[in-house]
Amino acid sequence: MARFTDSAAQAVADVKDGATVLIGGFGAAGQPVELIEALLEQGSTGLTVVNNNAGNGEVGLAALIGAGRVAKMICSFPRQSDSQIFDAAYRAGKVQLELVPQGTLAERIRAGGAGIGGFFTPTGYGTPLAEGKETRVIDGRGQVFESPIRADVALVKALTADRLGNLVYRKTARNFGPVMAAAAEHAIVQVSNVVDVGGLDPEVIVTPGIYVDTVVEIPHPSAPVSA
Amino acid sequence: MARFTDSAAQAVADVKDGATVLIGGFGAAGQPVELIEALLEQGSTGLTVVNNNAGNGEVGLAALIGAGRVAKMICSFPRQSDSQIFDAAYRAGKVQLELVPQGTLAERIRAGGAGIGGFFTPTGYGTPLAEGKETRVIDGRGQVFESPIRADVALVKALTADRLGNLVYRKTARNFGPVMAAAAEHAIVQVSNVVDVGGLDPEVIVTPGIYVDTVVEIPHPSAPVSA
Amino acid sequence: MNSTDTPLAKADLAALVAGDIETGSFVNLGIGQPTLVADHLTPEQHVTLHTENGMLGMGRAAVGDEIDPDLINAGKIPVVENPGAAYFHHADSFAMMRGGHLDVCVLGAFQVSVRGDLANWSTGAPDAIPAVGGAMDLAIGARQTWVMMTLFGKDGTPKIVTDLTYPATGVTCVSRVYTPEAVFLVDPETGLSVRETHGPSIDELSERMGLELRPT
Amino acid sequence: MNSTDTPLAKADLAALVAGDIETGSFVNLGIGQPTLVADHLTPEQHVTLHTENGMLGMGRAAVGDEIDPDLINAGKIPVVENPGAAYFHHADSFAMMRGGHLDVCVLGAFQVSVRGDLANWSTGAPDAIPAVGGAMDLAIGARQTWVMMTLFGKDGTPKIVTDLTYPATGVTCVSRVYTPEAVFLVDPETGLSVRETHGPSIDELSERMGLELRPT
Repeated sequence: MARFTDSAAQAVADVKDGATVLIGGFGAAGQPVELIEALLEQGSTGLTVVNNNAGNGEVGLAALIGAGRVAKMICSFPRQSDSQIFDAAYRAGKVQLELVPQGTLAERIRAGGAGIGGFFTPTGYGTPLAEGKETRVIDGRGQVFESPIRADVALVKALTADRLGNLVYRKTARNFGPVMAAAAEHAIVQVSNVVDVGGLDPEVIVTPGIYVDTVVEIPHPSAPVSA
Repeated sequence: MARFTDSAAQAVADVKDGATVLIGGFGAAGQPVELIEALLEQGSTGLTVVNNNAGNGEVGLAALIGAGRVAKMICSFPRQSDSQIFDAAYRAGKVQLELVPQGTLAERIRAGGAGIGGFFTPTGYGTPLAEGKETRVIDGRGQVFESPIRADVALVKALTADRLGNLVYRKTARNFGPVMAAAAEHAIVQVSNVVDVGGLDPEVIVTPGIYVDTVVEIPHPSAPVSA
Repeated sequence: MNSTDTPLAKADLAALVAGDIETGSFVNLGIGQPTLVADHLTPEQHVTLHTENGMLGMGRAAVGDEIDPDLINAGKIPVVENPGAAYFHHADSFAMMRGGHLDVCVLGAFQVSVRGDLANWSTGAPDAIPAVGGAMDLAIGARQTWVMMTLFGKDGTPKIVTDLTYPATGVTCVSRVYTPEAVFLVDPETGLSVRETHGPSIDELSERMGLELRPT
Repeated sequence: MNSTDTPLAKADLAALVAGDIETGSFVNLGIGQPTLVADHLTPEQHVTLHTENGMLGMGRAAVGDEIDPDLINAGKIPVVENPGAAYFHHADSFAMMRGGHLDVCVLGAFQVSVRGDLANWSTGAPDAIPAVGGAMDLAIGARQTWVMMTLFGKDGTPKIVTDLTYPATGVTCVSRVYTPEAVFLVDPETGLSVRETHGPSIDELSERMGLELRPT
């Protein structure tokens, strides 16, 4: 059952060294800025971080990488115009990279939460990203075997939670949030507001509270990093 | 782009002999009664039908089976107290049965719509339903390989469509509808009402119109068969 | 070890199961005897019920005007919606199940093996039309699968066995077996043990069941 | 065969692509040059744009007060929402793509092979940090994958090739290539052909590209 706090620091207090951490967001939208900052303060290290990107600018995930806390990134698009911190850490051999096509990344996380042992996808067949992976031709189409991603922790941003932890999101800020919350042992969600039980229509809940462990109310989240 | 009609007969007019037809509903909830009746009238034969059950009583899917129009059922729970029509047809060798665990059935249909070539699931491992199937131990857990289900046609019942075919459902009548609409070449949906574009909140749409081919407005659907 | 002098009545067994469910749990109650457990859950337990046809926050059976054909449980019985409920489609519902997000699933059974193998979907009768429903998904999905059943068949045959004779629903999936005469725990390492008895002693049970039994 | 005397300007090429999209299509426009296509779609075409970060019914770029950090496209540019839009999560969005539900995806490219293999994610430079994003999903997902690109690199090297020299994004996935000088069709059976030219003749193109070319 979801716990509630107004302290991002308290929400991330139990993240262990070596943990796998799913971080939601695509660009600015859905980026759990306060939770990432709290994780930076918290000090755990040797993390495997799963995010679409690998940080940009100097704050948030980039700062986490810059502080030497990330041993491995699993992402689809690390290289950006302002990904200099990841770029430097990667070139210096300080962080490993597992590059995954974006849709395969989303599906692997979905499989993790859904108890699927692995799946075949046509994405990446015949490309360098299929090298070393099992492939199979199914119904005339080349396919690549991909494994689920599960994690110890997810950091997700949603719009509203009710007191059972049911969540709704806002526009394209939904992105990876629902699949990440489901794929983590401990899903930590920052929301702009919390409503009473019954305050969300059961037909419109996107993430049922069963997937949510900790909710942090942050009424006015920071303007997120822009890309 | 979705076409609109108020004729269930017109909606199902193009179903071909030998087609695979997904039929939504779990018990009474979400059962597209008028569409099934129209398919019965329409006359196509040699059908493979995918539904959670295999008909009950004397009407709807049971009547379709009774009329000798179904060559094969793919379902999880054919045997019920009032499944006498299927039972007789099956015992007489007139209809084939592919029995699939309910969650595997839903996931196979989901895979069909999602372009997944197949997946491993722990469901059914070590049971008679895994016989003849590829199995694999993944992370210490026995798993069974399952293939996607795609279909020519889906018959689905939803609550409301907008003029782009975006759908919302009602309570547990949602059940198989969203995955079936996505897994069919031609998704035919009966709804209780149609609203203008903009009449559904973009945050609450369950089935985007991209999955919907034909919408039939049936303002007062029949009381469905009860189980 | 808890104990009573006589085997538990159905309602008492359901109350025992209900009392063992931890506060705040998410639970699926299988069709049949397990549905009785719901009657014994207290509001203070904050237990959320899942029904695999696409709902969390399932309430009690609907009566009178509450009956709504669009709101049913996995047994196709009309139910009501509790505050804070959520609806989702069938694939999402079984993803929730298969992904290990439910704390407990309580099922009926024909047989359970000493290793926790479960048989509850088919008697294997040669002329039977097979039907599995969600049984195999439920058996392996929850963090804990508990069985509620009579310990002996009508002919006195024990239903906890060394090896299943009925077709399996799932292997090494059951962690507890609640019966009128005793509650059994199944540990993946150490096997079957008896947590409590009601009526017969462990020695008596051992003899009737033809199994070596030990207390937990 | 349609033809003009000179190669098409970028805007004219985008208009040509837009005009080829059938009424009522669902379309994904890749980052870069393909985004120009949106400017040439007419309301009468009823084209619905998909953005893989979770939206159907994406509108034009947002300006001024319309800018909302929660409403961006795959290029991370703020956009507006068209009436009838729908939001969904990333796995559902790529399921929509991978499942073949989009009619057309228009992508930029480094190279396309005569069999429709696509290279658009990596130049294979040894010191480059690899990044793929949604390129591989987009390449193989839509019913038709169209490429918009210059036909020749800055050094004059043709970008339609017998075999890719850059790392592949997808194999046998491209069905059309729109370039300023010509529109090429790629048929899985019969291979590459020229639908129309703008400027050079087929023979001239054939010579510059070092490929046997034929009209469609």
